[in-house]
Amino acid sequence: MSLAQVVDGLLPAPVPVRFVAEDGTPVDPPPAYPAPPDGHLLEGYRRMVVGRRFDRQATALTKQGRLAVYPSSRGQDACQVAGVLALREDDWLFPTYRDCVALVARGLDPVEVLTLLRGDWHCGYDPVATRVAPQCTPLATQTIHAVGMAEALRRKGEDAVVMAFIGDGGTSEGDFHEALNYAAVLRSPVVFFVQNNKYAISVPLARQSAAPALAYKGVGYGVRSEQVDGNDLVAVLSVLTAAVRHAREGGGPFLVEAHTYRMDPHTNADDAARYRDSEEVERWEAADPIARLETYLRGRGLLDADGVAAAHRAAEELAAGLRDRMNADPRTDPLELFDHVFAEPTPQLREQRALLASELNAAEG
Amino acid sequence: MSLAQVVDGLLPAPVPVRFVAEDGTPVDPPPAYPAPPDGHLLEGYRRMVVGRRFDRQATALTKQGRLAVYPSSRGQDACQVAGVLALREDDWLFPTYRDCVALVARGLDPVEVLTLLRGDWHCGYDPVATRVAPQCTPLATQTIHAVGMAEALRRKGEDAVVMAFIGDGGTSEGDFHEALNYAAVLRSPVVFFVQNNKYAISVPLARQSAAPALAYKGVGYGVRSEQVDGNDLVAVLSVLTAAVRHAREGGGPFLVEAHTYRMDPHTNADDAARYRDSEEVERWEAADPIARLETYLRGRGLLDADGVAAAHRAAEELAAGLRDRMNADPRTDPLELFDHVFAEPTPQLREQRALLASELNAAEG
Amino acid sequence: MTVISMAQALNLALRDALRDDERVLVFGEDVGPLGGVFRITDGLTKEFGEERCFDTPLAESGIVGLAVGMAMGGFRPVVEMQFDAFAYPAFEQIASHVAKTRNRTRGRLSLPMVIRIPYAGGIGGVEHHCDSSEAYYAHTPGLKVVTPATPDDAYWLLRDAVADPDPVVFMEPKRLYWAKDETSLGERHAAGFGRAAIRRQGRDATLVAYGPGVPVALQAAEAAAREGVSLEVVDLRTIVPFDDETVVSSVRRTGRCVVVQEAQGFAGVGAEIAARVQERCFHSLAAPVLRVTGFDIPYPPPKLEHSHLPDVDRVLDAVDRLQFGDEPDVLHLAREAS
Amino acid sequence: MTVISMAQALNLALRDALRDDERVLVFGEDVGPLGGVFRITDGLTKEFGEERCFDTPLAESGIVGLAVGMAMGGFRPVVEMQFDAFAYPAFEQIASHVAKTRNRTRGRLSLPMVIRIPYAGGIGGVEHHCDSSEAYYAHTPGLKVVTPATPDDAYWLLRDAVADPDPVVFMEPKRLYWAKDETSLGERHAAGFGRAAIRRQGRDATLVAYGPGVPVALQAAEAAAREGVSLEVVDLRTIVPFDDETVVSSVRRTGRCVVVQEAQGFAGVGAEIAARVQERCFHSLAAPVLRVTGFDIPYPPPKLEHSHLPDVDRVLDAVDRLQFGDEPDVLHLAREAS
Ligand SMILES: Cc1ncc(C[n+]2csc(CCOP(=O)(O)OP(=O)(O)O)c2C)c(N)n1
Ligand SMILES: Cc1ncc(C[n+]2csc(CCOP(=O)(O)OP(=O)(O)O)c2C)c(N)n1
Ligand SMILES: [Mg+2]
Ligand SMILES: [Mg+2]
Repeated sequence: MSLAQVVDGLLPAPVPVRFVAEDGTPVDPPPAYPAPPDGHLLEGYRRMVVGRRFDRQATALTKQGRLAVYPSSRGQDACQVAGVLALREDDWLFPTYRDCVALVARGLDPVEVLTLLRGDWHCGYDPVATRVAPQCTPLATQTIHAVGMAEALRRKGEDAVVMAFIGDGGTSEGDFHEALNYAAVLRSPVVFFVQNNKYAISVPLARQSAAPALAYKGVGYGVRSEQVDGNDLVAVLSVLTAAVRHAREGGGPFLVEAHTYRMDPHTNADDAARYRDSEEVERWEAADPIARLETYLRGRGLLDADGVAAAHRAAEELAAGLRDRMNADPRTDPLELFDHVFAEPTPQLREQRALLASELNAAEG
Repeated sequence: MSLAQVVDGLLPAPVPVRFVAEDGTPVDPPPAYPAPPDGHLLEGYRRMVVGRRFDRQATALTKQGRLAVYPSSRGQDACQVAGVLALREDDWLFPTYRDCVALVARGLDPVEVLTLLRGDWHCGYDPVATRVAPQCTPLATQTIHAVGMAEALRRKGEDAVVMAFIGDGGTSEGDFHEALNYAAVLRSPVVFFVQNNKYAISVPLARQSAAPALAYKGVGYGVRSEQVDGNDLVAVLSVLTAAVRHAREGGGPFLVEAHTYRMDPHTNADDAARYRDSEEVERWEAADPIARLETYLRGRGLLDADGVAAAHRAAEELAAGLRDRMNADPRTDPLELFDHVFAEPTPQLREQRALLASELNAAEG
Repeated sequence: MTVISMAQALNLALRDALRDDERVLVFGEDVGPLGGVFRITDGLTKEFGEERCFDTPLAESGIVGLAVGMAMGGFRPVVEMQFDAFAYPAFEQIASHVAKTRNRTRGRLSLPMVIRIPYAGGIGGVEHHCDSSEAYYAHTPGLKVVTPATPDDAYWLLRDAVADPDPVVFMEPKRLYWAKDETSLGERHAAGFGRAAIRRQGRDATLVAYGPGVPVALQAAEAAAREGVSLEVVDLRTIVPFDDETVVSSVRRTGRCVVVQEAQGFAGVGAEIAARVQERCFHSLAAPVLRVTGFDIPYPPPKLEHSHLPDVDRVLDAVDRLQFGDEPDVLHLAREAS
Repeated sequence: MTVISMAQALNLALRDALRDDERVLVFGEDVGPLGGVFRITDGLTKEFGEERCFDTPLAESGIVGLAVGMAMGGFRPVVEMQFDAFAYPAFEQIASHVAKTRNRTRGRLSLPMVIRIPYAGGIGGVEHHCDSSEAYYAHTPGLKVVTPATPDDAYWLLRDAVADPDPVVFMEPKRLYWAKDETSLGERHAAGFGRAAIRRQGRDATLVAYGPGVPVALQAAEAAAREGVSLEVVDLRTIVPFDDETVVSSVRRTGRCVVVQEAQGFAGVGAEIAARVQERCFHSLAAPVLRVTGFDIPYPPPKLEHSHLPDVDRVLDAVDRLQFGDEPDVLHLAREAS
């Protein structure tokens, strides 16, 4: 194969892959990627509806002081859901703080997902049982862990794949570069999924990168890359499915950039009015991924009013259960602070634990 | 301009730019880049001959215990010399430990260049007077300093440009990624010059990167890129000159990868036999940049035996002077260790200086 | 006399520094239009323009490395690390270049730059947002390390840091950002750069603290006073350079010392303080120098941080252990004499 | 009894670890065919193959981050940082993930991994190749920090580190790589992981040292003995966990203590040792705990390092300042009593 062909094989499509137009009509002709089965699309719709409701509930919980902070992914729903639908149960996911909805869509207990943000512990779920790494805050650091896990799986002979989520801002960190390069040199079965939601807190993409698109970073590592309309679940799911298959079949890593938008502020604590105008946000309302998929599925006769109602019922159920459980104060034990520093506490930690224990006893009695 | 055109404008040529074939005959047709003026080529030849001699002398000085260590750049002579010939006196250079020959070619005092490796101080020359940053050991860290300096020059209204040298291995460090991205977003007047000498100590390029070529990293940042035959001084000089002009005229950063080869071990302390066979090294002898340019210049009637002899006389002169000066033990003052930590030593440093002073006095008297 | 918060004082200091010296630049993550996540740079881009205060791409090693290059080029960058733990990616740039460039070049290249780091906890922040990282920098030769405890010091120490010919790591105790205090920014504060301040005079023991530990020490002294114990409180203000003179003369007077530090204790700044004090005041000490510090654990989740943070009770417990009225144990000296 | 160097002992330890546990992997820069720049991994790729011992691309954050991921996946990576200062790019991975993952996940994810770091100077290395960085790691909760001073300890401590369920930063004193000593690798060494060793018994004062400071302390004790001064030498072996028991009981016996540390002194491990000792042995101390450390300067160029490194004379000078025969100054206690 000529070098020119190699390069072409690595570069993304010049325009983001899209199956469904903003108005919900199918794009004609459809992209070369195989369309996901209808069942997947319906499942994707349901999980987006439920995820959106979870997201709104979590934001509400911050107002009631039940969460220390919450970073909403409203508007990125298609990415959140497609990201996990593209994976098998035995595949690993390396999410960021932004990706709570993805974890709920993966089936994790919503309360355990929110433990970090409620503040009773750091990671609330079992990463080994769920095959979901702790939500990562130090930007881009999780991408190299994902490569390590992919190498571990490969060496153990498992045909599982790893997917690492990262934001547009995170791609500027050195660790993202090192992760792409390691994955390429080791040919690790890992998919890097960039949710380009146009902002890193207040910093717009134009101040983050001068690249034609973030997906053009792949070629510089020999990593196959693609860019996709991140608000078109059909497109995100089909491209990620292809990327995961590529990785699973030994083709090495794959970089996917999804063009989407963060509808809410960075977190409930952020004041987005300081850096973007409401017109911009309204324009993106028109591109809402859930409305788009609903129109598309109805147009294809795959979804009707009952199906929509059922999805919303499921969403309300989850929200109600979450509300109730989050209203109870979590049980915490200060002495647990010493239990997990090491498998066996050092003599120094035992002394410090004893000091705290005596304080607690004194306080009680 | 269409995105496809933008991308094409950023990508390097699929094969390295070359003006002169290994046998010293001109490539026909010549590349699109303007050929450097003959005077520059002759100057380049002279400086390569002198630089090569300096390099051999420095290696000899390690055997005599006059240098703690020396990393030879033999084989990379064309890159070392073209890198500085492409710059104006008021342009800044950010070199690595590998680039002593470039500094000598830039006109720095060879003894001051070797101070770091002799070990009487860290940086021996005046970075401000020479506009050459201290030779940098922590890999890739200098590339982001170069961007900062480029921004400083731009803001001060100087039309000076900055060139940062880096090796193939260094491109794997996160700082290289951050530097390319910063330069692209800020449109800084900086040229990143990668001397791909095929090895990072013992690690061959194939284990360092899976990219079609390192020059393909540029597009992912929106940085214009080119690759060149690093043993063809005509090609390296013409491409770097174009890159420097691009940066000087406000076009933003430029990434140039030169394909060359490190003929000697990583340093005199290295044992290259452990990781590469002599056949490979011999194959590269045939690509020697000095012999190639000499044949080319003779073929074009620009250089004759006298010119060659003159260059070698200059080289011997420099070597002789260097030998003599390096045979004298350098003057060092232990108390100077406290003089440059801060502009004003802290009380603690004054105490520690006094302690050492008293020890030194006791030792003397 | 005006009453302002530390956050306002820092913002004012940056504003005045930008106004007084055109070589001063402010950059980092979200410091532009947003004004920083703590609003310390609020309004600076508006007032001084994009060229003087701007957002960088998201990369801390890049931010610090860019500042190094610009300082080499004659500017005086003041960069913000968004949170303590997010300065770690810049550690190589800080330890290998920021701290060493002047020395490396025999003073020909100096790096007058300030790295602002909001640090420590007590604000209910999630992991990575509450680290006490001052010791990493204080242990690195070539860095000055400063941490204010009052709005007045925040203003003047930051002005001093920006004016300093050498790099300064400026540690800002997050939880004191909103603490308001009387300030007279017009007149220069008494204590200069490198000098500690005696925040409260006392006879019976000296509490040595800095940054977030200072209000805790002052509250403890207040409470002790009610019990008739008179505690002196020393606020270091600058960790490097260290003001031995003020600390030592206080402990020589009181004969007892407790160090208060929020950071995990092991090999922290408090260890250095205790080591220095006993080296210099041994014969004045009636009891060992005790330390009240955070535990040697990763910073706790928000709901548990109160159990970790040194508080008034822990400081008072330590003071109680200073053996007031005890005779020192001289048995072993007797043994030795015989 | 065989006589081998520390470098050989480390190589043997890695070889035996790779042989005994297939989850063990060795990777880093130039650790493959080259065998590492110090040859500590010599022959491992040849014997165990590419999959068990391999070269990575040149990026330290990547090396440590890869190890984190592989440890999450059930492996036991042993990674090499080529030199002390070249571990700094990995600082965020080490401080924010290696040290915190077990705690973050309530023990569900543990990271049994070893980060080997050749450190400290005395080998005529140029800048960035001789940093003493142990305090950065020792101050970070969640990391065990180990540093051997003999070939025997190098072998057993590394075996222990690889077998440990938690991450260990394994600091290798470069200048001791080639120091040979009698070893009996067959039988388990006496002292276990976390225990200090008394290298030499003495009555008059205790020298506490670790890593590169240990031979200096032993030579000083040797010299002092000729003057009739009997010095005990304690080798910490593991900095975290810290063996208070051994250190404290020695100082309580001798009544005097000098800490020997090559690193710059300010807020170093020696400060922690001095602080702990005076906290626990105050009434047994006839003189302050003194520290003999490197200066608070960037590591010197090769031709000047001898002026910086703590040597026998500096240790003996400190011992002389331990006020032998002096009566302790109890004046101020008298003052207070009255
Ligand atoms: C290393 C590091 N630096 C800074 C931060 C602070 N921070 C948290 S989120 C964020 C913006 C991230 O933007 P992006 O990667 O686009 O993800 P998004 O929040 O948009 O999903 C920043 C700067 C961090 N978490 N980690
Ligand atoms: C951050 C960092 N890590 C490791 C090293 C040790 N080291 C010195 S040179 C070198 C290889 C560099 O290879 P390359 O970038 O190709 O440059 P070359 O030596 O071939 O000119 C390594 C690993 C270093 N100097 N800095
Ligand atoms: Mg974003
Ligand atoms: Mg190379």
